[in-house]
Amino acid sequence: MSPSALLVVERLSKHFGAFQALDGLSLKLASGEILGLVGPNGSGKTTAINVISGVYTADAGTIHFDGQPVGGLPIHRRAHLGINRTFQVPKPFKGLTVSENLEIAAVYSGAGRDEIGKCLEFLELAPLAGREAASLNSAQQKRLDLARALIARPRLLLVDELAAGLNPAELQRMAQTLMTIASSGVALLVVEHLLSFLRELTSRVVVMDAGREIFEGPLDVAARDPQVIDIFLGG
Amino acid sequence: MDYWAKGCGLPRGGWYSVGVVALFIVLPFVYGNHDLLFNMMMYLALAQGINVLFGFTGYLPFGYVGFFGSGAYGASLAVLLLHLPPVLALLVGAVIAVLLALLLAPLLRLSGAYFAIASLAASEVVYYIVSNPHLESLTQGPYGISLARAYDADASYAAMVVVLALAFGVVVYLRNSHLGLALQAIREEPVSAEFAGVNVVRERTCAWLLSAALAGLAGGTYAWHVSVFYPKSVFDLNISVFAIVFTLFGGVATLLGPIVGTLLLYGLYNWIGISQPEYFQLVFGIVIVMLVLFLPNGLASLLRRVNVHVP
Amino acid sequence: MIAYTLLAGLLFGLYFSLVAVGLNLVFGVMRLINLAHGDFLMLGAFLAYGLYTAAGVNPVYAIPAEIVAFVLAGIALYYAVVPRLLSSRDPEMLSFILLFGLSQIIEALAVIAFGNDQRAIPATVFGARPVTVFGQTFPAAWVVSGVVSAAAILAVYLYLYRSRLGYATRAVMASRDEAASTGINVHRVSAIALGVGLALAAVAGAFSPFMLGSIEPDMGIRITTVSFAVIVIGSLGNPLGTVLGGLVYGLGLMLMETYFPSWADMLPYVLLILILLIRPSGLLGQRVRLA
Amino acid sequence: MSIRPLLRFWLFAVAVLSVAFFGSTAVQAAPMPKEIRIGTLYADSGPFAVSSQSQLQGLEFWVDHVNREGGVYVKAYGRKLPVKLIAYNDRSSTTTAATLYNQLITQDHVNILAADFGSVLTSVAVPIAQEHKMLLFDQTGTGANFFTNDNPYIVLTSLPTSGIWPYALADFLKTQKQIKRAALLYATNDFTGSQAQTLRRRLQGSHVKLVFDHGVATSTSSYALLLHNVQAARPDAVIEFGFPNNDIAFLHDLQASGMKFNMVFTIFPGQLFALMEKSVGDQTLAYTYTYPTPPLLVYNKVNYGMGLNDFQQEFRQANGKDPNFLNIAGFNTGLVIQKTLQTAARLDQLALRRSIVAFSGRLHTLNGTFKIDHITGAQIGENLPVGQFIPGKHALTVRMLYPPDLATGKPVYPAP
Repeated sequence: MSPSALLVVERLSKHFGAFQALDGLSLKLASGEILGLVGPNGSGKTTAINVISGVYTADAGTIHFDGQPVGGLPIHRRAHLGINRTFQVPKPFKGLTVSENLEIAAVYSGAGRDEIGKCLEFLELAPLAGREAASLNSAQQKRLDLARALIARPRLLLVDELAAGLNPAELQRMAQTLMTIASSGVALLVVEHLLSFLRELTSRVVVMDAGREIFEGPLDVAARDPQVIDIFLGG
Repeated sequence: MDYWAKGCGLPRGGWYSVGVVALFIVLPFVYGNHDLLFNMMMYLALAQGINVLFGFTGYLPFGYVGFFGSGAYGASLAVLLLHLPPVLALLVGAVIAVLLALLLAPLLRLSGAYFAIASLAASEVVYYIVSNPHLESLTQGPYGISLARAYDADASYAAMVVVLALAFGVVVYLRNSHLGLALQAIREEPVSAEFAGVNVVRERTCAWLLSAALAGLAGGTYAWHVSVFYPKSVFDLNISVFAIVFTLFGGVATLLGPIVGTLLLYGLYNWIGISQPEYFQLVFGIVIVMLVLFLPNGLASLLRRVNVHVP
Repeated sequence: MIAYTLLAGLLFGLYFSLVAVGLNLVFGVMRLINLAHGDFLMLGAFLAYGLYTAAGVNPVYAIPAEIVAFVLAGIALYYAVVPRLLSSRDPEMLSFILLFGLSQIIEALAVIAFGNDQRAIPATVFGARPVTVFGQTFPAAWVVSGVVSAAAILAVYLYLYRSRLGYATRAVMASRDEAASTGINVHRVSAIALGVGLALAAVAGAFSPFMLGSIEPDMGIRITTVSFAVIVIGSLGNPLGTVLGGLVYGLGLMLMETYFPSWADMLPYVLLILILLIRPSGLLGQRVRLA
Repeated sequence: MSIRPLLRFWLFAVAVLSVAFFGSTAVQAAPMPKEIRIGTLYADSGPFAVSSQSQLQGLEFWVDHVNREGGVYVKAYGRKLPVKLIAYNDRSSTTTAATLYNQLITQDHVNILAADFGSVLTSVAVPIAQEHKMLLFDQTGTGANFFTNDNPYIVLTSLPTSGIWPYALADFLKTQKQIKRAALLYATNDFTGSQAQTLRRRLQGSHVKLVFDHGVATSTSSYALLLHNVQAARPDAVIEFGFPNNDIAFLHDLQASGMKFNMVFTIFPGQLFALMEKSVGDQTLAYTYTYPTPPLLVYNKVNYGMGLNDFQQEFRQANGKDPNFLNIAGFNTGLVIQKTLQTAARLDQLALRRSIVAFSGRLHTLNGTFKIDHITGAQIGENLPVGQFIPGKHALTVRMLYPPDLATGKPVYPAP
């Protein structure tokens, strides 16, 4: 195991009934690195995030985080260790205020008032701090979802379809935000449909199909790979 | 983090609790129907118990009366079989209720309405076990309990004042503590709460046990106060129903909501209840329907709409 | 003895399928648990009782009146509250509480209108002689109730699987949004389903004096819980699965009544909890509903 | 923070309002009463509604009756005072009942406290009355554990304690040589549980063998399967002890099943004949056995208050219907209260109790001989005989069978 790899995933499998969602997926990710995860619908991208973050337990395979096996830990224990995520459909605590949304995680990560303030500033939520989360629009809720994950001081952040539904200006700012996060040393695993968005973030992607990795390497090379083209067009 | 308000010795909402408790200490000297006061305190405590579970975690315990009844039986049997003094027996009642809650903790895996109905079923099961004629040597079966020797109207009244203070204390704590916030997070989005670092299973079980303990204490104290009762009267579904509606009416997840809901509705119950009781259930039903359709967050949400903070 | 118990269990099983099937239909279509289900059954019982005492109408002939009255009531109820509820933030919990309030209102009105006397329809309406089935002798009313229940379940099958309306209803059960997008009038289909659900409860109510004991205004919540147990045992949201649930429950109840009578009352509750915890999708179903 | 004073004011307002609300009902008792206040409860809904309302009707009838005659003579004041009845509705709930008993004592300051119908609703009154040192006129709460040596604040007026109800029944069974196998089916509550216990004990060692002995929940409303079990035990006599709803369901299911037993006994046809007749029909009741009570049973030795005929006539005039037993029970409570007030030198509650002890055993009303256990206050005078319904030309009549001094004929056994 290379000392630089923060996350090492090996031969992960997961099935739902007869459907094999993950079929021996392996990944490596280092601190500060951004890895894109792409593939057609149903190829297992979101399942991968769900298994790494602990929402589902894998049928087989191992997940090591910082050299420690985490595959059997419940979600909150992984969150304490520094694995966190956002959701495709954001899931803030709708009945609580924006700042209360962050206070919950802050207690476990040890983040103080000023850190919550900075985080709100960073994600352009500061003016909304006292508002009920339910009253936020969907772009704001996405940023709140990200803020909730950041205030837990993650070392690995799993980002699920963040770009969907954002306008070009918002996309631009969101890409900036993610790169700032990565530059502070956080490893990012980004599941994304919007390849132009992903291209701004990273050069390295893993292409999945039927729960398996079929390509790993720069995005531009992937775009020329016949197998990749085949699944995207044929699928 | 300044969860604890500055400038006074008590956390937010503390003064209101002290005020209500003081009221029930003073009222017996000016008003003679202590049973009415006692029942009002009992429902205030039960409403707060419902509030701890339903208000903070979103689990609606229709079978809440199961804990009340097991507290009543636990305390009574501690007096009758173990010959404990009543005050210790109340604690036994609470412990029995908590043990029952631990046994039923797997029900928390169910969501929403399933949990509500399953908890109702659980309380019925406890009722049928307690009242089964085959267990007469242990629980007196359907023949009911008589605590004539331990009967003490004033001491049991005082005990209920303490239970009420405890119930308020728990809610004030939850309103002002990280645990309370974490519970509300679980109610809103359990998965996000996990990612915020909350041990969802542990915290909601904690709320479940706290809530059960309050009901157990209230049930034990009720048993002591009436001293003669039948299984049906301490496992009466109406006890759950009253406490739930009082809480909903005032507004969940606040301290004042259930207090105001209980004072208004239970006051109404005794007012109509003495003259024209047949219409009370009707009024009750209409209140529930109107609440759901027009004011799902209770009276407290009216105040919140005009930007008043409700402790 | 065992043959008698099993046959009685079969008759009661069919009857409990009828008691619960309406609740399951409403759940399947609207994803809400009708907490007032048992109260509608109680109203159906009082309607049959009223028709019997006023005009000597045999409960079997009261069925058409029950169906008309309760289908209309169901449609009215649907349009009065459901669309508003479905658009709220937590429709499942809110509708549950609202229907609970409705159950309180119905019970209170029934007390005000009928008083609290327990009422019964004499079993002699079906002839004074008991009926012999496979060598076992049963009260005639049990056999009639069993036959009516079987016919009603068959009618539900024909409605769901052999009619255009039923096709649309099943589409709504599969997915409300997709059904709407294919041009099905979801509200109309749901309103009729609620009406049918209530009418089935009411028909069961007409026979409750013979199967469940005397009629009283506060019988509703108990029947709702038993019905819920039956549909959970069968399969939530699958109306025909109710038959399996009803038979399991009916047989279980009769066996308990025969061999452990003092514990029989807690059977539905124990079954309900066990099934919810161990096999939440019921004996037939697939759906998972854990938090 | 600026809203805090506002909320504190609000809470203060709630407190003031509640003090005002509760305080306003606090009325102090006048030192020299202009009337005798009698407080009681009734239930207009719930399981006890039917019986409770009948009992209240009887008590109200007595109140109207004495008030028409200028009130009740109160020895303590040496003159007649009008009677005011304060009756609250507890809807069969013990929790509500406790509050309301308390209301009667502490807010209405009643002179006389009478319980609601039956053991369940009376149970909560027992400790409350003792606590406030009020004598409880327990009308029909027959639970044995209410009557203890250390509580002088209770007296049972209109029924014997349930434990002694089956004395005559047990003795009757022992005289019937053809009855060798008996089945006992009872509802598990104080009232019928204690009767089952007594019957069991009294039949021990006799030629009557209990071949079936089973308790069912009081809420039982279907007896079909139980009857099947009973039949399997091949009894000569089937004794069913239950509340009215149990008896109705039992008789109803017995008829539907088409089973025949040589002897069937139930409690309530003898007390609530009109209700039972309406619910299960004459045909079902024919040849069954019961405890006949007034008006089915006529006590001729009446030395206080109206005789049965006068009562029936006046009651019919006043209420437009024939009285049932619980009407008589409520009325009888009134008579006992009347006699107490006439003989007690003071209105102090223990003085009331002493005067009751003094006339106990010498008061013969239409409900039989009023006699209490001097120590516990339990009723031991008004025994319950055994009778059988015999179809007459137009209606059922009751043939008294046991004890011999009341007997009007021989049983029809086996039932045809």
